[in-house]
Amino acid sequence: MIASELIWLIFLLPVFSFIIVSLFIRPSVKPTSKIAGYITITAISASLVLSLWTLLTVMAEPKHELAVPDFSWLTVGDLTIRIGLMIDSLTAVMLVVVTVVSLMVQIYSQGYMHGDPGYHRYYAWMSLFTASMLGVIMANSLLLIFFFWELVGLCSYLLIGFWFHRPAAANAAKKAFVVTRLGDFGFLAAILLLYTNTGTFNIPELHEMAITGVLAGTTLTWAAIGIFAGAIGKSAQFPLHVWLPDAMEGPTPVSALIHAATMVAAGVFLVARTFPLFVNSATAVTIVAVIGAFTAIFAATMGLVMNDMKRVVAYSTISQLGYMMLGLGAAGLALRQEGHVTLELAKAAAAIGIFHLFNHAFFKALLFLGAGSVNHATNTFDMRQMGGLRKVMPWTYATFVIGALSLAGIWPLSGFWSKDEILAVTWDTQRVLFTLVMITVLMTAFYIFRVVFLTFSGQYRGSDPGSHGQEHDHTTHLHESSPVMVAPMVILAILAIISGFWNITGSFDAFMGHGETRSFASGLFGIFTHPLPWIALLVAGLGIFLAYAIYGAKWLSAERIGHIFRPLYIIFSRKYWFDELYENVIVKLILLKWVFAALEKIDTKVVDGAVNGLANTVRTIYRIALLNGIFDILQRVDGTKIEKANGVIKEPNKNWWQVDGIVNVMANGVTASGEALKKTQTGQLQLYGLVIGLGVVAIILVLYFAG
Amino acid sequence: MSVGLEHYLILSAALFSIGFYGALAKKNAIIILMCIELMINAVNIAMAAFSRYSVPVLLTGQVFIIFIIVVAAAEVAVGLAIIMNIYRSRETTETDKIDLMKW
Amino acid sequence: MNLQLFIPELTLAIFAIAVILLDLFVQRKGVLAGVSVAGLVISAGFTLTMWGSEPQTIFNNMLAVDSFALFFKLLFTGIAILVILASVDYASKLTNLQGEYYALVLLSVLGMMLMAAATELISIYVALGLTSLSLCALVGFLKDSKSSEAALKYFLLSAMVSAVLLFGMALVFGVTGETQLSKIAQVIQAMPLTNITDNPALVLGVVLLIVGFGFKIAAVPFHMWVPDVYEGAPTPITAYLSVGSKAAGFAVILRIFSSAFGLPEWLSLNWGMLFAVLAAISMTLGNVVALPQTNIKRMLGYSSIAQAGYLMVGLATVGILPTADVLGQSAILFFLASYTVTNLGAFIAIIAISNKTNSDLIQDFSGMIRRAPGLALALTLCLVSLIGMPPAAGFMAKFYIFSAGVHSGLLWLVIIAVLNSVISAYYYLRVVKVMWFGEPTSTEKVFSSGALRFSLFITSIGVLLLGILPGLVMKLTEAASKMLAFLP
Amino acid sequence: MATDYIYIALFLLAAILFVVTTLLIPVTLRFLKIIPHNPTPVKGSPFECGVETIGKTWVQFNLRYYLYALVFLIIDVLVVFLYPWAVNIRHLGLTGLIEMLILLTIVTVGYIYAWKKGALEWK
Repeated sequence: MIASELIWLIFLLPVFSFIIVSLFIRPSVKPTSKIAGYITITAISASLVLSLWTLLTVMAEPKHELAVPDFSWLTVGDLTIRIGLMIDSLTAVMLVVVTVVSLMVQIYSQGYMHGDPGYHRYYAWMSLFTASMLGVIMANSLLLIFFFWELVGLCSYLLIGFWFHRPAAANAAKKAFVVTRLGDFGFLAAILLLYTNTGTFNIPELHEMAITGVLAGTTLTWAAIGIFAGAIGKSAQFPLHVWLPDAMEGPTPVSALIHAATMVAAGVFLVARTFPLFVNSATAVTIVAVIGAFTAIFAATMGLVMNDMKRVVAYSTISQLGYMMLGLGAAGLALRQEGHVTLELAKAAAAIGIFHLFNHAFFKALLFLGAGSVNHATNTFDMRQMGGLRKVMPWTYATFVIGALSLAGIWPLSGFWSKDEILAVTWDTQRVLFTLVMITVLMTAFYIFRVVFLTFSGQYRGSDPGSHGQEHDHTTHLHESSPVMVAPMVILAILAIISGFWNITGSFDAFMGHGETRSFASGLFGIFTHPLPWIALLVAGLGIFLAYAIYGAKWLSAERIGHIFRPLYIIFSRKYWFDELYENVIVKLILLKWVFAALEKIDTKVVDGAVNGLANTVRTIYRIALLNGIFDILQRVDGTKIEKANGVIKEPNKNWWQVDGIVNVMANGVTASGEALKKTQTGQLQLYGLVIGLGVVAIILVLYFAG
Repeated sequence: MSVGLEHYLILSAALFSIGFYGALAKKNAIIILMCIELMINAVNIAMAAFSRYSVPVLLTGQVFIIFIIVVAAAEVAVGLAIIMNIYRSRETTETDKIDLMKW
Repeated sequence: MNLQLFIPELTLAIFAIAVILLDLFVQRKGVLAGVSVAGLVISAGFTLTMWGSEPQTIFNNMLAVDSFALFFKLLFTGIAILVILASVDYASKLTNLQGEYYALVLLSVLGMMLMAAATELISIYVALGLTSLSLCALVGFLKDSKSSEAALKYFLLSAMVSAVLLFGMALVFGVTGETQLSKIAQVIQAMPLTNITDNPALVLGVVLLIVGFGFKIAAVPFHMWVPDVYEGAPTPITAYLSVGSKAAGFAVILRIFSSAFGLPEWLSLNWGMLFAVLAAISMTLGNVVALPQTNIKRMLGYSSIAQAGYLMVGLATVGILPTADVLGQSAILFFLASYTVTNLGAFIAIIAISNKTNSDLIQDFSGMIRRAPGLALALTLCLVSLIGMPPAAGFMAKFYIFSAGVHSGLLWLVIIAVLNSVISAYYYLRVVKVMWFGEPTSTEKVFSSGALRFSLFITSIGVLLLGILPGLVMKLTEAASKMLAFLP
Repeated sequence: MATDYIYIALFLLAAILFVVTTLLIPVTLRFLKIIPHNPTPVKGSPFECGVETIGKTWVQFNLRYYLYALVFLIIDVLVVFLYPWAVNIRHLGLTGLIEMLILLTIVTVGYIYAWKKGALEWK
């Protein structure tokens, strides 16, 4: 039995380490000392112990829930906001995942970040991130979750842009921040919607209402969709997936912790957390399932062709997150087919997706750390510059292969078990999606082993790696990484093997709330009484074999194949022209039309009508002003003027506008109209007076005709 | 027919509008200042008339007017100072030439 | 009538005169700042002693001494102290005019205090005059061409608007025959009116009042002066304008509209909706035009227009909710408090930086995180708070005022507001990006005086405190807003 | 009532007639050749208007005048308050006197200030 104060401590310890490192260590100690790392590691390992303790306690509980006394944070008129923790099986599992991976990454970083000028800053942000991630997991009210949700986004912004002297990093940071904020907007809207309809932010209460049908119909659907929008942003699902690959500009441990194991999984967690809201709306669940499945295959295709080791893993992350979403959605559909939805069942339905999250966290973090370790030796992520590293870095090779096998879903590694469950439930509910993800299984096995063979087998193709590093300025020669980096990888590898066993006996499902248990042996082998696992294994094996045939044994030449599938290859490698699409087409078509129309209207109706009779000078000024405005828009829209438009920032400025995707559409549109309106501020005192006068007249007219 | 409240109000409204127009149409800062004074005095007329017609026994309106006059005087003082200032730095008081800051 | 209720104002007046006289006879001008800060602290102390006592009125019902007024008096004295601390470096440049500078600041604070306390049209007008005249003088204080141009614009426009305001007052007085806000309320509620078109004179008067104070709070379409004046004025004064006169304007609006025009329904609903529309326009225009700005003072000018828009959401709520429900008022007060600390902090950081770089262009803030980590960090915090991101004060303020809006059924407005705060993230973050990721224009560090760093520290603490423990201040604001129900 | 306006109308009429006739007389005389017509520059020049103006007719006033105007204005406004106070000084009694003294001190401070700052010097 664990005391509630200790549970609070889980979240508070990283906060303390953040405060200590940022306020006291960073100004005083010079970046070569490792003190900051030790502080952070101690704090996080302490909270890891506490989280394990919590997990055990929760397991012991009959209803797998822990009541933690909450307290009122502030009272606004009739609304009281209470801060409290929600400790159930979901939280407990996530706690363990986050603290374990975070601890591993922190230890690894001791080696990886050593000697970096921003060493202390790195650990400060890392602690802050861990703290806020734990906050997201443990919060019991949507508002609080949003609070930490934003903090998590902020940390990821700061950590992606950690090497801000690289414009690419700076822009990736910006892009990630803004794109995810688009999703967050939906999330916030959903929160407000729920609050206006129910008057509460408290999640358990919302669950009750959703299940009992107090909250239903379009409101529920829209709320669910809004929440899912937030999840899409954070978990880089289909329309908003553009930021995650660029986010790889950050330090590799950051990618491992934030953009593989925890933060991107927060989207999945959010959906799981609010799952009772989803299951009661067919639309919502279907959307989740479809988006998930589509993202899975969509990202996998792009993963096939990337030459940057880290980006392949990044795309595989997106695709795996798609799996989790699919798992959730399909489980929800299955639940709906059975009918009779209870709160326990609804919560338990999330088990499948969460189980995959649980396993994925370990092997994906492992893969990233492996990539980092390779980069540490070769100073590059470009796989065309690698090869033959198996002999040089055996540990990295072994662990990486384990991770790859687990990702490919090979029996009996962890990836196999969770993926199998997802496939099974999809098979029961949605055959179309099932075929999609089956294809994805093939691609997954192929691209990850393409990485393995390109990197570790054959001959070393890289130039003399003594040149200046991509991430590290100190020169290196090919070598196995230091033990401090290898140890975490080994631990993660072990986890990647065994973490799947938890549910062999069905105890994970049982722990999540519902499911019958079976004996270990029957679970381990009895699974092959169904045809599905066979198919899955065969497909995965085929993928690995193809990879071996092409990149390992070179029976087939990659060039020839690439030639045969040239169109596909181009499409994939250009990422379906998504960024270009976002940038040009939408801007040109939509923007041009409406901004133009709007400005015309202003010019003719308001200005002429009002200014007539009064001082002519004013009118001409205003006219010129608006014409300039429209002119600006024309130039801006075909991009010829963007640099000048904000000569604000000298060098980075250009890049700030190349944040592509939806951002550009909005930003350009708004700035364009801003430029236009700006011109109405002519500095002519009397125009200002005139506007006041017109304002009065307008108000009176409105009052009389509308009021 | 007798001269009633509305006559005063019409007068004050007319003066007010004239002042406002002048304030917007004239270019010389000092003339604009005068126009503003005109607006304020139009208000004074209205005040006096209201006070006389709606609360004959009290002097509220008149007292109000006294304060308005005082504040207006102070306003003129500050205004003239500022205009002198800008004349010193720009050698002009034409408001349409005073647009260093815009956009 | 007992004068000791008037002591805070008296203290300020005496100290202002004392500063002027000292300036004539003392050679070491550094003393003056100390004296004026002392005066402000003393009067704030007197104000504190009155907190929690029964609401009373002095000068036969011309001024009210209730916790609403006291709240604002504390706010204003706090603002002035910070502004003076921030001006110390700045004022030392203008050697022989420091006395006037500090005296004018004190006088304008006095005016604002009176504005917050006034419950009667005449005193409101006089207080307004005092405030805006001393502010005009301060805006034109540098005497260079930019500053004096700003002063001219501010002066002529505010004079124009004050004439309009007077006309409105005249109309209201004419229709009701009263200048007491409470009496006006009684008369209006006694009138057999059901519709806005029944008494055009009254409605016109109300509209003109809205114009007059809309100018003070920089609401579109009475906002055009803001960017120019903000750009031209001495930076401490810009900071002062952006928080002080805005807060004062809202104080008077709240006082007038929730006591004099709070009822009947047909009136309050209409001005409520009017404010709602103005709010939507203001926040949109402010945010959109702020995007392409290159001068940070100008950008903050537009952003303050946008913030006025958010604040007016609260005013709309005040109009729509029943008078007993003071959610809107309290939300506005809280927003004002947090906006004050945030914006002051931002401006103080800017003062510190541009004292060194002699430039307000955003591009010259490039790489500040390496030249002045403390300043850049504080400025980042303030900008984050302006965006309205947790854990800064801005988030709670926006959340509070938006929830008030939702509570009064203005969902459309709140949605517009949220969209706007998404837009606003761009231009605020642009500055952050330049400071953190830009290449520094020069390598030399930026140092600032102790007074500046102290005031910056205070504001940053305030931002965090209001963001993390808003409950403390919200109690005050609710207590203060309850007073608006009390009519002398 | 209307009769009052008739008087006004009559006055108006008379005034207009006067102006028109005075304008017409010389014209008619010229028309009847009663007065000769041989203009000379001397005749053309402004009649009985002192010396002819030299330089621009539009003279700008010296800025200093404005300065005096300011000081005068401020102190002059005092009267607005002094007068009503003086009218019923008895009724206002001691407090009124004190308040007026406060006002006077403030104005005096302003005067001293202007003096010390040399606003009254003609520099």
